Amino acid sequence: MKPSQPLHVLAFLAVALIGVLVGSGLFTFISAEGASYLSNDPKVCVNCHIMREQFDGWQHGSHHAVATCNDCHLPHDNVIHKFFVKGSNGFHHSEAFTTMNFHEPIRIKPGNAKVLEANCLRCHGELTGEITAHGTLGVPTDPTQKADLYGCVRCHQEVGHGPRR
Amino acid sequence: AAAIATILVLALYSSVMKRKTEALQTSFRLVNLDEKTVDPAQWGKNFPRQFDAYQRTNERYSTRYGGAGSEGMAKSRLEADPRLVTLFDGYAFAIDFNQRQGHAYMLQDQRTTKRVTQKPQTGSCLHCHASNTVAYREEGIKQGAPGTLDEPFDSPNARQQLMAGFESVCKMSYQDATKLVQHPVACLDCHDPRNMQLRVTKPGFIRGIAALAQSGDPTPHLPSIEKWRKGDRKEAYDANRDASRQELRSMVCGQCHVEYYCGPKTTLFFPWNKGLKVEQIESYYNEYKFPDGHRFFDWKHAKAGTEVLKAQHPEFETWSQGIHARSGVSCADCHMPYVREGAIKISDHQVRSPLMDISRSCQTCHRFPEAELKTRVEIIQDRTYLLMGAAENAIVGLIQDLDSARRAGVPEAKLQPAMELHRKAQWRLDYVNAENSMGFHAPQETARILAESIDYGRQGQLLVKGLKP
Amino acid sequence: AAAIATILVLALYSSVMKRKTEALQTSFRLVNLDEKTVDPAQWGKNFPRQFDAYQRTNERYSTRYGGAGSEGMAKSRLEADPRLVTLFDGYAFAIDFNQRQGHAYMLQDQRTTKRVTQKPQTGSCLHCHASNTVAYREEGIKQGAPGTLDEPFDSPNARQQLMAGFESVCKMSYQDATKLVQHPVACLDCHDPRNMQLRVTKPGFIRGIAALAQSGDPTPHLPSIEKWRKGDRKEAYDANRDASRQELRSMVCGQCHVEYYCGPKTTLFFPWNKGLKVEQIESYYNEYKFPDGHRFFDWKHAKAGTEVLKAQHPEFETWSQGIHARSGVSCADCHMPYVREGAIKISDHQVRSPLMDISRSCQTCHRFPEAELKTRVEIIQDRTYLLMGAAENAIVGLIQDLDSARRAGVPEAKLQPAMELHRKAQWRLDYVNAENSMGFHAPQETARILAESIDYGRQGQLLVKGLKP
Ligand code: HEC
Ligand code: HEC
Ligand code: HEC
Ligand code: HEC
Ligand code: HEC
Ligand code: HEC
Ligand code: HEC
Ligand code: HEC
Ligand code: HEC
Ligand code: HEC
Ligand code: HEC
Ligand code: HEC
Ligand code: HEC
Ligand code: HEC
Ligand SMILES: [Ca+2]
Ligand SMILES: [Ca+2]
Repeated sequence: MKPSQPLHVLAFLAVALIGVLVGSGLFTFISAEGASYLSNDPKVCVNCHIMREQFDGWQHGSHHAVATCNDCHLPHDNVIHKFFVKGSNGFHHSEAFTTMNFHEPIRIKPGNAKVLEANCLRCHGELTGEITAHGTLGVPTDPTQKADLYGCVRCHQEVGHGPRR
Repeated sequence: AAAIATILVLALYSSVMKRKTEALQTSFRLVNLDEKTVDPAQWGKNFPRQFDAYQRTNERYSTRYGGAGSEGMAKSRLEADPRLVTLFDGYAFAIDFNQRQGHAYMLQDQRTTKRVTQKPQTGSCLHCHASNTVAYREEGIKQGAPGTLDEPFDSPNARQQLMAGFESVCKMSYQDATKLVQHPVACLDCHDPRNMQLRVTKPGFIRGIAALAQSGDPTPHLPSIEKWRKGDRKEAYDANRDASRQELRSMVCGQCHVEYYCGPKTTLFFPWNKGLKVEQIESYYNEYKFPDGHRFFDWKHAKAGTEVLKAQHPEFETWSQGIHARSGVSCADCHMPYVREGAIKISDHQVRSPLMDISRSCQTCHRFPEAELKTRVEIIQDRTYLLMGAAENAIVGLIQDLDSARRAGVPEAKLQPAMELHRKAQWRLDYVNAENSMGFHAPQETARILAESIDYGRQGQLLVKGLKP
Repeated sequence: AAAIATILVLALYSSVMKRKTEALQTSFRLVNLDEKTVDPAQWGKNFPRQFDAYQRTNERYSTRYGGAGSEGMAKSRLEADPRLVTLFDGYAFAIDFNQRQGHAYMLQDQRTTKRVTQKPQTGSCLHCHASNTVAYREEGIKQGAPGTLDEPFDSPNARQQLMAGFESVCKMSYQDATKLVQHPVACLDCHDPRNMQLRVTKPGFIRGIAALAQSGDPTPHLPSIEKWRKGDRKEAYDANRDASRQELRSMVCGQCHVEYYCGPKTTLFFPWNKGLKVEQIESYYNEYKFPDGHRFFDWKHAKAGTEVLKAQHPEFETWSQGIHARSGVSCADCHMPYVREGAIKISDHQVRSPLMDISRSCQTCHRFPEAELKTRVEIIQDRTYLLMGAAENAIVGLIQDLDSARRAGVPEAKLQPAMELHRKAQWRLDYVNAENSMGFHAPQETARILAESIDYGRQGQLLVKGLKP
C-alpha cells in the first residue's frame, strides 16, 4: 500500500520541524556551553555561572581531591545510562539557563538524586554493606515512596559542597 | 553498528549482575535465627558487633540531666527533688522513683523497684521491660489461639496468639507474669529474624498506632500514616506493612518510650485515639470511662483529694511535636548513631544519651563544634528545668491550699473546681517531668506545656483563696 | 522553516550572550556619593536595583501575624486586642498603637501617630525614624563640635559632631526636631558612600554595643565582641572597626530594632550594660536612677498605680537568644535575601516578612517545601500567641485586683509587693508583645518569658487576694 499524498506532506513537515528543533536545541546547547557536560573537568561546569555556587562549594568539600562533578552526578553503571543522563541533563539545564526559568535555590531532582546515591554506594558500598543489606535507607519526606533513596545525603549532605548553612 | 550494540548490551548486563551479587552479600551467618530465638547471645553469633554494644548498655554515666549516675544504684529522683514526694502523695511513685538507666537494667530494675515490691502490680508492666514476643505467643496458644510458634510473626495466627497472650499476661499478678520472661528488650523485639529488617512487636504499640491513624491528628512526621488515611482504610494501619524504614527507626522506640495506662482496671493501652498532643491525650482520658463507669484517673491525691493522672515517659509523643521529627530525624539517628568498626559501618546498639557521643550523634547534620552543640542542648534543658521548678512550686502551693481549706471545713463541692485545675496542672507538669530529655525533644512545646501548668496551678490557688467554709 | 530556525537560534543566542555580559557587569558610577548625600534617589542612580526595591517597602501586605494589612491605614493593635488598652492604661500606647509597616512609612507614621500629636515627645524619637547622620552632624557643628561635614564618618571630628548633635536633638521638642530631617532610613545610614561597605551610624547603637562589650554577658553570636574582650580594651568596642561583615548584616538592623529608653528624663539609650537577656535588661533598669534619684520607670499605671516598664521591639535582643543567631544567621539573611537580577545576585532591599518570599529567605538553608516551612513558622507563632493571651489575662486580672483593693482601702504599703510583681509580669509580657516575630526569633526563650510573666501575674493576684484593708 502506498502512503497517500497528505501523509507525505505531514511526514515531511514533521521531519522538518524535528530538524529545526534539534538544530536550534543543539545550537542553544552549544552556545550555552551545554557541551561542558561532555567533559569531566569541573571547570567546564562553571562555564555556566549558575553553577558557580556549587563549584565553590565543591572546592571546599571533603571530596574535592577524590571526586569531580561527574563522579557523583553521572551514572557509572553503564555507558548508555551515562550518556542518556548526560544528554537529558545537558539539554534541560541549557534550556533552563537560556530561558532563566528555574526555581531558586536550585535543587537536585529525584532522578539525579538516585544517580547520586548510587555513586555514594559505588565508592562506599563495602563500608555501608551492613546498613544497606536489609534495604535502602529512607527519609519520610516523600510519602509516595515507601523509602526514598536519598539516604546517605540525609546525614552527609556536606560531602559534595561543604557546609550548607 | 551491530558490534557496538553488542558491546553496550554486554556492558549493561555485566554491571547489573555485579549489583545483584553485592545485594546478597551480608554478614556471615553462623546460626539460624527464627521467631523462637529470644536469647540475644544467639543473635550475637551472627552479629557480634551489635551484640557487644547491646551488652554495653550496662555502662553507667551521667550528663547534666541524663543518665543515672555511675554509683551502684540509680540516682533517686525523689531525693533530687523532694517536692515530688508531695506531688505524688498517695501514689507508688512517692515511694521509689529513679533516673532511668541502660536497657540492660530494665527487667532487674522493674523487679526490684519498691513500686513493685511494696505495691501490687499486674503483668502489664512487663510489656516494656522484657522481651516478650515469645512469652505472649506461648501464653496465647495456651489460651486457645490457633497455630504454633513456627508461624511467621506477620501471619494472622501469630497475631492472634500475640494478642490473646498479651491480654492474658496483663491480667496476671506481676509476680506470676515475670516468671515468663528472662531477657530485657532483645533483638527479636525490634528485628525480623529472617532479614534483620526493623519491625514492631509490642501489642500496645500495634493497637495505639492504629488508633492514631484512625484519628484526624496530622502526622507530618509519620507520612505513611497520612498515606494510609488517604486509602480505603479497610485494614487497620500496620506499621510493619506501611511504615518506611526511617519511620520504623523511631517506632521501635515508640513501643515503650510512650505515655500509657497499665493499672489494674483495664488492659494496658496507649492513649492516642485523638492524637499525640498533651491536650489530646488529656481529653481522651477525660472522656474515657472505666468499666465501673467512673471517669479515668490514675490515683487519688492523698492530700489534695484530686483524682489525678500520671504521665509516663512521653518521649515518642514529645519528639512528635518537635522540629527534628518534622525534619525526618529519628530516635535511632541520635541514640544509635552509625559507628565505624574497622571496615564496616553499623548502628551503635549501645543506646544511650547522644551527649556521650556528640560527634557521631549530632555532627553529621550540625557542623558546629562539640562544645557548642552541648551548650545548645544545655541551654534548652536549663530553661526547661527552671520552668519545671516554677510549675512544681505552683502545684505544691495548690496542694497545701486545698489541704488547709478542707481542714478548715470548706465543703468538697466548693473545692471541686480548684481540684479540676489541680488535675490539669499536674498532668502537664508530670508530662514534662516524666519525659526524659528535659525539654530537648521539643523545646518550645515543652515550655508551653509548663506555662500552662503554672497558669492552672496558680488559678487553682486563686480559687481556693476565695473560698470560705 | 529555515527562516524560523534562524530567528529562533538568534533569539536564544542573544539571550545567552546577555546572560554572559550580565555576569561581568557590576555597577556604573554615575554620581559621586559622599557623606552629605542623604537623598536615596541620588544613590539610586548608581544602584538602581537596590533603590527600586528600597522604594517598594511602601507595598502593604499581611501574613498571619506580620505586616500591617493592605488597607489605607495600618492595622490597630489596640482594636485587635482591647486588653492592651487596660494594660497600657495611663500611657500614650493606650491611645494609638499599630502594626509596623514598611520602612517607607517610618517618618510619616511617627509624625502622625497620636502618641506624638496628642502627647509631648522629644527629638529622641527621630533616632530610628529618619536618616539623621547629616542632621546630627550639622547640629553638632552648630553646637560647637570641630570640623566640617566633609570629614569621613569614622574620623574623630565626625564622631564628636555626631554625638554632640544627637544629645542636642534629643533635648528638642519633637516638632522642632522633625524639621531637621526629610527621609526615612536611607542608604547613608547603613552604607559607607565610598565603597558601600556596611556600617552603623546611630549613636544609640554605637554606645549600646560598646556597653554590651564591656559587660560579661557571653555573646557567642557576635564573636568580634568576644574577641575585643580578650584584647587590651583600651579603645571602646567599635562595630565599624571590629565587627565582621556577617555581624554587620544584623547590627545595621540592631540600630533600631531594639529595646530603648527615649523619654524626657535622660538621653536615649539602649539598656545593654548587663547583657541582652530580658532579666539583664530588667535588672539594669531596676538599678538605674533618674537624675532626680527615682528608680527607673516608663510610666505609672493609671489603675494599678505601679511604676511600670515599657518594652519596645526587642528584635535584636530576642534574635540574640535564638538558635539562628548562634548559627551565624543574620537579619539580612532572612529579611534581605539575595535575589537574582539577571545574572547578578543582590540583596533584596525590600525589607519585609520572610514569609513573603520563603524560597529565597529560607530555602537556601532549609531543604523543605515552602508550605512546610510556613507551617513551621506558624506553629511556633500560634503557640506564642496562645501563651501571650494567657499572660494578658493574668495581668489584666492583677490590675483589676489592685484597683479593687485600693478602692477597698488597702494601704499602699501593703499593695507594694503585688505591684512589684505587676512590674515584673508586665515587663515580660510586653517584651514579647512588642517583639515583632510572634516568637519566631527565639521560640523557647519567648515561651519561657511568657511562662514567667504568667507566674508573676498570678502570684501578684494571690498576694492581693490575701490582703485586708
Ligand atoms: C562527592 C560528591 C559530589 C561531588 C564531587 C559534586 N557534588 Fe554536586 N551534589 C552532591 C550532593 C550530596 C548534593 C546535594 C543533594 C541533596 O541534598 O539531596 C549535590 C547537589 C548539587 C546540585 C544541586 C543543588 C542542590 O543543593 O540540590 C548542583 C547544581 C550540583 N550538585 C553541582 C555540582 C557541580 C557543578 C560539581 C562540580 C564542581 C559537583 N556538584 C560535585 C554531591 C557532589
Ligand atoms: C548551560 C549552563 C550550565 C552548565 C554548563 C551546567 N549547569 Fe547544572 N544547572 C544549570 C541550571 C540553569 C540548573 C537549574 C535547573 C533546574 O533547577 O531546573 C542546573 C541544575 C543542576 C543540578 C540540579 C538540578 C537537577 O536537575 O537535578 C545539577 C545536579 C547540576 N546542575 C549539575 C551540573 C554539572 C555536574 C555540570 C557540569 C558537568 C553542570 N551542571 C553544568 C545550568 C548549567
Ligand atoms: C569517586 C568515588 C567517591 C564517590 C562517588 C563518593 N565518595 Fe565519599 N569518599 C571517597 C574517598 C576516596 C574518600 C576518602 C577521602 C579522604 O580520606 O579524605 C571519601 C570520604 C567520604 C567520607 C568521610 C569524609 C567526610 O566527608 O566526612 C564520607 C562521609 C563520604 N565519603 C560519603 C560520601 C557520600 C555520602 C557520597 C555520595 C553523595 C560519596 N561519599 C561519594 C570517594 C568517593
Ligand atoms: C543517620 C545518619 C547517617 C546516614 C543515613 C549515613 N551515614 Fe555515613 N556516617 C554517619 C556517621 C555518624 C559516621 C561516623 C562514624 C564514625 O565516625 O564512627 C559516618 C561515616 C561515614 C563514612 C566515613 C567512614 C570513615 O570514617 O572513613 C562514610 C564513607 C559514610 N559514612 C558513607 C555513607 C554512605 C555511602 C551512606 C548511605 C548508604 C551513609 N554514609 C549514610 C552517619 C550516617
Ligand atoms: C535530635 C536528636 C534526638 C532525637 C531525634 C531523639 N532524641 Fe532522645 N535525647 C536527645 C538528647 C540530646 C537527650 C538529652 C540527653 C542528656 O540529657 O544527656 C535525649 C534524651 C533522651 C532520653 C533520656 C536519656 C538519658 O540519658 O537519660 C531518652 C530515654 C530518649 N531521649 C529517648 C528518645 C526517643 C524514644 C526518641 C524518639 C521518639 C528520641 N529520644 C529522639 C536527642 C534526641
Ligand atoms: C521494650 C521496651 C523498650 C524499647 C523497645 C526501647 N526502650 Fe529504651 N528503655 C526502656 C526502659 C524500661 C528503660 C529504663 C531501664 C531502667 O532504668 O532500668 C529504657 C532506657 C532508655 C534510655 C536511658 C539509657 C541510660 O543509660 O540512662 C535511653 C536513652 C533509651 N532507653 C532510648 C531508647 C531508644 C532510642 C530506643 C529505640 C531504638 C529504645 N530506647 C527502645 C524500654 C525500652
Ligand atoms: C509502655 C511502656 C512501659 C510500661 C507499660 C511500663 N514501663 Fe517502666 N519504664 C518504661 C520506660 C521507657 C522507662 C525508662 C524511662 C523512664 O525512666 O522514664 C521505664 C522505667 C522504669 C523504671 C526505672 C525508673 C524508675 O521509674 O524508677 C522502673 C522501676 C519501672 N519502669 C517500673 C515499671 C513498673 C512497675 C511498671 C508497671 C506498673 C512499668 N514500669 C510499666 C516503659 C514502661
Ligand atoms: C530497641 C530496638 C533494637 C534492639 C533491641 C536491637 N536492635 Fe538492632 N537495630 C535497631 C535499629 C533502630 C537499627 C537500624 C536499622 C535500620 O536503619 O534499618 C538496627 C540495626 C541492626 C542491624 C543492621 C546493621 C546496623 O548495624 O545498622 C543489625 C545486624 C542488628 N541491628 C542486630 C541486632 C542484634 C544482634 C540485636 C540484639 C543483640 C539487636 N540488633 C537489638 C534497633 C534494635
Ligand atoms: C539526621 C540529622 C540530624 C541529627 C542527627 C541531629 N539533628 Fe538537630 N536538627 C536537624 C534538623 C533538620 C533541624 C531543623 C532545622 C533545620 O532544618 O536545620 C535540627 C534542629 C536542631 C536544633 C534547633 C531546634 C530546636 O529544637 O531547638 C537544635 C538545638 C539541634 N538540632 C541540636 C541537635 C543535637 C544536639 C543533636 C544530637 C543529639 C542533633 N541536633 C541531631 C537535623 C539533625
Ligand atoms: C531565620 C530567619 C530570621 C532572622 C535571622 C531574623 N528574622 Fe525577623 N522574622 C522572621 C520571621 C519568619 C518573621 C515572622 C514574619 C511574619 O510573621 O510574617 C520575622 C518577623 C520580623 C519582623 C516583623 C515583620 C512583619 O512583617 O511584621 C521584624 C521587624 C523583624 N523580624 C526584624 C528582625 C531583625 C531586626 C532581625 C535581626 C536582629 C531579624 N528579624 C532576624 C525571620 C527572621
Ligand atoms: C533607622 C531605623 C531602622 C533601621 C536601621 C531598620 N529598621 Fe526596620 N523598621 C524601622 C521602623 C521605624 C519600622 C516601622 C515603620 C512603620 O511602621 O512606619 C520598621 C519596620 C520594619 C519591618 C516591618 C515591615 C513591614 O512591611 O511590615 C521589618 C521586617 C523590618 N523593619 C526589618 C528591618 C531589618 C531586617 C533591618 C536591617 C536590614 C531594619 N529593619 C533596619 C526602623 C528601622
Ligand atoms: C531605638 C529605635 C526607636 C526609637 C527611639 C523610636 N522608635 Fe518608633 N519604631 C521603631 C521600630 C524598629 C519600629 C517598628 C517595629 C514596631 O512597630 O514595633 C517602630 C514603630 C513605630 C511606629 C509604628 C507602629 C506603632 O507603634 O504604632 C510609630 C508610630 C512609632 N514607632 C513612633 C515612635 C515614637 C513616637 C517614638 C519616640 C517616643 C519612637 N517611635 C521612638 C524604632 C524606634
Ligand atoms: C537598613 C539598612 C540598609 C539600608 C537603609 C540600605 N541598605 Fe544596602 N545593604 C544592606 C545590607 C544588610 C546589605 C548586604 C551587605 C553585605 O552583605 O555586605 C546591603 C547591600 C547593598 C549593596 C551591595 C550589593 C548587594 O545588593 O548586596 C548595595 C549596592 C546597596 N546595598 C545599595 C543600597 C542603596 C542604593 C540604598 C538606598 C536606596 C541602600 N543600600 C540602603 C542594608 C541597607
Ligand atoms: C543562613 C542560614 C539560614 C537561613 C536563611 C534560615 N535558617 Fe533556619 N536554621 C538555620 C540553622 C543553622 C538552624 C539551627 C539548626 C541547625 O543547625 O540546622 C536553623 C533552625 C531553624 C528552625 C528550628 C529552630 C527553631 O528556632 O525553632 C526553624 C523552625 C527554622 N530554622 C526555620 C527557618 C525559616 C522559616 C527561615 C526563613 C524565614 C529560616 N529558618 C532561615 C539556618 C538558617
Ligand atoms: Ca499514664
Ligand atoms: Ca523601653
